[in-house]
Amino acid sequence: MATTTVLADGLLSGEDRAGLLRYLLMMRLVEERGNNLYKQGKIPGSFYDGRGQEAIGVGATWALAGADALCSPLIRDLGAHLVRGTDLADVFRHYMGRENGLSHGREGNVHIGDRNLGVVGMVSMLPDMMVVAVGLAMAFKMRAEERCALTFFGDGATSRGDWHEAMNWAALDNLPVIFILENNNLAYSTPTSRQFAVNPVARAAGYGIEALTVDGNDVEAVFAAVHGARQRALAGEGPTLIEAQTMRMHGHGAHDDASYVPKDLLEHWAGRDPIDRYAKVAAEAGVDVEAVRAEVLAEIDGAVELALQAPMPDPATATTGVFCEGEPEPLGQGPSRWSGFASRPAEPVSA
Amino acid sequence: MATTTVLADGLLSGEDRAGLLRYLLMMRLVEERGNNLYKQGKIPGSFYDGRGQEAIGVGATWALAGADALCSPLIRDLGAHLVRGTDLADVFRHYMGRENGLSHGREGNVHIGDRNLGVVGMVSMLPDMMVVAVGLAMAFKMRAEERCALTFFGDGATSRGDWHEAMNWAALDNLPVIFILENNNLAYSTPTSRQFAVNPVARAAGYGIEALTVDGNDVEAVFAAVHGARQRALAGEGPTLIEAQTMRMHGHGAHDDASYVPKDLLEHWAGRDPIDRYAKVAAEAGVDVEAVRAEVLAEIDGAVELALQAPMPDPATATTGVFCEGEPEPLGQGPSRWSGFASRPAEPVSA
Amino acid sequence: MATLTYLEAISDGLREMLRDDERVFVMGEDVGAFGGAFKVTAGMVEEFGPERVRDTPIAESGIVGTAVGAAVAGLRPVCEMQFADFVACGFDQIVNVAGKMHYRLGLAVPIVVRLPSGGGFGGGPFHSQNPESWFMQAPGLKVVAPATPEDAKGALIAAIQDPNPVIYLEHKNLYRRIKGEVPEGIYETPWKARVAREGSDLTVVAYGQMVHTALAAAEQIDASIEVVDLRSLVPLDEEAILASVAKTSKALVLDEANQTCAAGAQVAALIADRGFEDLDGPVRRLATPDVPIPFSPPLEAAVLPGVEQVKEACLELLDY
Amino acid sequence: MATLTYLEAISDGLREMLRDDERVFVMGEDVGAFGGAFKVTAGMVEEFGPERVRDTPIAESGIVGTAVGAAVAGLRPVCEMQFADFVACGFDQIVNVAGKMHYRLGLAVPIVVRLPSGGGFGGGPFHSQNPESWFMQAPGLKVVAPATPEDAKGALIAAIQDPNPVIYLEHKNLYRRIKGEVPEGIYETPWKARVAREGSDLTVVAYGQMVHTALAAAEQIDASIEVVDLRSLVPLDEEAILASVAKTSKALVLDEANQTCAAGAQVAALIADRGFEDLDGPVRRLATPDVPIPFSPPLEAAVLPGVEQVKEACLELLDY
Ligand SMILES: Cc1ncc(C[n+]2csc(CCOP(=O)(O)OP(=O)(O)O)c2C)c(N)n1
Ligand SMILES: Cc1ncc(C[n+]2csc(CCOP(=O)(O)OP(=O)(O)O)c2C)c(N)n1
Ligand SMILES: [Mg+2]
Ligand SMILES: [Mg+2]
Repeated sequence: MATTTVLADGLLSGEDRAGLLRYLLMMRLVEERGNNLYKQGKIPGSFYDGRGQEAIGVGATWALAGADALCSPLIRDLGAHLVRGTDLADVFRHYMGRENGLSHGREGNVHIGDRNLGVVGMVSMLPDMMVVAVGLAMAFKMRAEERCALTFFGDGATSRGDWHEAMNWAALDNLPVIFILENNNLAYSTPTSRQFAVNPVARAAGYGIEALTVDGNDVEAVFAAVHGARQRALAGEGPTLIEAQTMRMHGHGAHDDASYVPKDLLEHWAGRDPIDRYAKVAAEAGVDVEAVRAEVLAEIDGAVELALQAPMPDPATATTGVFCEGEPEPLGQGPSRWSGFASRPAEPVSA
Repeated sequence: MATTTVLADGLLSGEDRAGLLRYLLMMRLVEERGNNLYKQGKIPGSFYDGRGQEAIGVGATWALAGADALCSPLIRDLGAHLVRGTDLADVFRHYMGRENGLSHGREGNVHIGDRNLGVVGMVSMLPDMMVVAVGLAMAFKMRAEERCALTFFGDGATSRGDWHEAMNWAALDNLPVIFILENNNLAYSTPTSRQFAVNPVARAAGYGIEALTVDGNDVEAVFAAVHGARQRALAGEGPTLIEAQTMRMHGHGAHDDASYVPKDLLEHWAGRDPIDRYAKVAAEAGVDVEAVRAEVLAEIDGAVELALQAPMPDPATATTGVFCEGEPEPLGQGPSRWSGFASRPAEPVSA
Repeated sequence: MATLTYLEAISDGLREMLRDDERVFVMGEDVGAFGGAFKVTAGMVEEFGPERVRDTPIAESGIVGTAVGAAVAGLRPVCEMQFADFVACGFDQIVNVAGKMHYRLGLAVPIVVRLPSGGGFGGGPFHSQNPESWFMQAPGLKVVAPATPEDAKGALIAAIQDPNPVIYLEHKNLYRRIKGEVPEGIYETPWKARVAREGSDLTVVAYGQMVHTALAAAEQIDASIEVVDLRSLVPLDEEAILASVAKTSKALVLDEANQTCAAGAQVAALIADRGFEDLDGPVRRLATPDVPIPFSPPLEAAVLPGVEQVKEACLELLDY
Repeated sequence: MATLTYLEAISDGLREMLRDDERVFVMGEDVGAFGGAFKVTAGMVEEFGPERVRDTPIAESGIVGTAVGAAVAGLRPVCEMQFADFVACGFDQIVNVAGKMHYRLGLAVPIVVRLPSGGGFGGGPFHSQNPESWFMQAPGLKVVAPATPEDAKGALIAAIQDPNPVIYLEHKNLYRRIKGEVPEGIYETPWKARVAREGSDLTVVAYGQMVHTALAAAEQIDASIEVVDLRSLVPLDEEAILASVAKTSKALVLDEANQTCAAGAQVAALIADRGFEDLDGPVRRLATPDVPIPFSPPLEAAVLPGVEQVKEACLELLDY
């Protein structure tokens, strides 16, 4: 399918490019380390990664201001959490089921969400969080706040009823919400040819939603598309659906050898690896790629160290916190990464 | 919106026209009688009618062969049950909660469905039965049977997730199912402007579904559209979505004075009453309209007589039949009304 | 104190909260200009405007899911299901998203889902259900089922002010049938049972419409019957139930819901465990048998527990 | 008789029925070439083809609803939910469409919905649930929860041959952990409880994984413990439960599900009513407290009933 290339030229500074590369590498390297820890039995349950899809979570989140809500990054979107500033040691403690600041061991794998950074963690039921993101956008609009909500979902998730209820609702109320369709050609073992007869992007106009398709392995293209969608959202022009075309390069989870995936498809996409591609761009922009990689690896080593020393959660806490007692803690805010925000920093918006 | 006029010319005989008029009148007159009986307290619960929408259920069902499944006529579609041959006395016994052959008093108002005539009665949850109709079509295709399933839903029902799951599934498996969108401008008190930003018909292509819009108050246009959709279905060309544009001329139910409906809108549609319009067509085709009306009224008088004499259900039966014991009774078949079927009568299809 | 119907009391509580707290808003099908299928929100769009009294598409999952999002953003949504029966269409968002969010991530979800529930007026299989126990079984949800106008208002206010998702059952057959004194202003009904009638020979545990059935039956029995109105199902006031049984040593538990795994099963199991030593007879239950609610009046009357059946069950237990 | 794992026994039963009855087909997410998330349908698409082993979109309501339609058309669909937890997304089609159709219209709905359920392996809040009581509470559904390979095969065959909608719970933590002798060919496990262990001092009522927990505990107690394996939850074998309690006069009821309104509440309430005169002690219950199932192993272990807790509860009740 034809992809629209939204040029990021002029939008991104050298620091932006260094930052984008840093988080692309961080996601890749954290997940590689996670896979090893899982194989060593240090991570219980299951392990999921987003290899090959790093540019989507990273590029999209880079375009958000701190007051915008992420609801929710899914299992291919660790990069969104990292760009948002989620503590690396907490990520590993969470993976390992140790006591941690994200879920205290109540959640696992990529079911991460730091509410203090304006992130609402995912639920497994796909794509339930899309509807919740629409609700956040509804609240932002009701309070006339300059913020939007962004949600991710896969090609497979588009088949469920909640996808439709969210699309129709967002269009009807013309809400500031950004829908990111991560089309990675697969839903577990199911190819998109067994998921839909026509790519769901073609339905957007039928709801009254602006849509575009971008190269999901081009972090700057993803950034630019989300940047544009955010401007539309804040200008009161309503929701945007962005299809990011990509490929799931690993199995559905660590347990899945993905032998059902055609080799040539994987080869085709291996040649379009988002990190290799961006390393070139960043290098040309003067970024010392190897230095960044070394720095990130050192951070990861330190984080894993801390995680391995962390205690397991106290069993006595297993039954606490089902209900909220007292005043709810508000959803917090994240950093505004894009250099373009420097001019207008994200102040806490009136709530 | 522009409506496609599918010409029925050449398809319909004089008997077809007499029959169409007969059932249009029957639905109108049965519901008028029902409303009176309800006001007299002879019908418990609530009462719903499809005044102004008679052409849709009647015209659509006229185009079906006896082996095709109706799943399901909704509360505006009594005409579909009547064309299918549902016993008039049973309809009134059912309305009145008397012992009857349709539901034995377990169901009420237009929650009718005679399984022996190939009709699956509706549930209230909208549009659940659309998904069930897709399942019937899936079975027909799996068994390579020459039959299709037809389902009705309103403009409001298109907002629910099940609408989407049914549309996507039918398109993906290219199933012999016909979707009738009854756009009567209202969902209870809610105008379509609060239901969707874009008419759902515009989404059909995004699923890979053929769609057309017809004048829902023109019984022959509805017949012709469904006839065409049925030919596509049996030819293996998959599902069709037909929007029938019409107007709900009464309140949502007998309890609702519909004061929220703009007067001029009602006046506009009053001038396009499907029965007045078709009475002219039929008269020109040589049908003695008044004779038909008198005949139908006599049938209704007789049916109401029988119903008023019928006993209430035996309370001892209230707890029986929750589970099926023994072999399930198969879904039956209805008559093939359209004269064009005379050449190839509907034999029981291999099951 | 004004005398209001159960329905007017619900409206009054909702209106008070809309006036008092700008974070509160109500949404559902036809709740705006039409005032809702039962007129609970009549006049509200005129007073508070369409932003705070929102007509929605027919999308129960959308209603609950967007409410969760709005609540996480700091608002206090009150969702109306047009009939309790349709909550099955929004079930997943309630049990999987709303109910688990605080435990998993520390995010509170202060939403109220109003369920016009129950039978007794020829509503048939899809307009008569009592789905409370589905939500009692799912962790993280509070569940209330007031029986009187005073509690209907106070429990709704308590539900809206609670930081957790609350399933609020309002019985359709009490809407206009039951009147009572209702305090002015804002007050909260405690999440506790109340003794609706003092007695010493037998305890009848009930909630919602069944409280009135129990009281009517008690009037016709010449023995001292205590009627405990649970009011809140989650949290369940176990001490109040056990205290009454300790006093009477006999218990009859009522449900209008289908009997298997109903709220009454939980109450009876509680009494059989922690109240065992106080019992002088079996823990009896009366509930709707496991059938869909039939439409025809004689059939419906045959399945819903009525005053006569409650009386019989009480007399039998008193003779035990 | 071959020795099969619980999982192999389920596959075996499904394969037998696919061979025996051309009306039978299976559908679900990834059940085709991939063989299902747990490999229950491995090899089946090769033997029966994609028409009878159907990969579906991610659409649980679509899976159940189309199954209802296919069943009404005369087929015998077997639906796989990838995890039991996702059944909440198809809930409405099960309780409102499938469960009520025969009572309302005389149309049978012979579908089976397979639910890989339960915890114990770090699945977390969305991959560990035991949703059986939601379906027990909804009229018109049968519910089975086999504990052994022999019953897993026989109950699945019985479910497929039954003319009603059946919710079939297969416990993920038994899949590969439990092996046993399984008869060849087609046979039906009766919709009745079975005495898994004979005893005279105390009855433990359990189903699914908890049967094995109960048996392990019983081995470590020097008293005569009877373990009743319910196998079927709807219909519930009330006579078998009461007969065992009549023999032992003491009862402990186990659930892996969250405790409120769980299957065990229904069983305990039954014993407290019809078994009251046989009781020499309170009807005790052990279940998962009302919390989502946490991911971290020590937390999960703290909430799921284990052998130790069952032992303690038995000993306490024996001393009563
Ligand atoms: C409602 C629901 N049904 C089933 C599942 C089980 N499941 C987990 S991931 C997955 C595939 C999702 O595919 P897609 O949406 O394309 O996301 P991807 O894994 O490709 O990123 C499935 C079926 C689920 N999470 N939610
Ligand atoms: C899932 C669901 N939610 C709510 C209702 C309550 N309800 C009954 S009819 C109706 C309006 C339906 O509008 P539409 O689909 O346009 O059909 P119409 O009545 O106009 O024929 C509503 C909201 C329902 N039946 N199902
Ligand atoms: Mg995918
Ligand atoms: Mg309508």
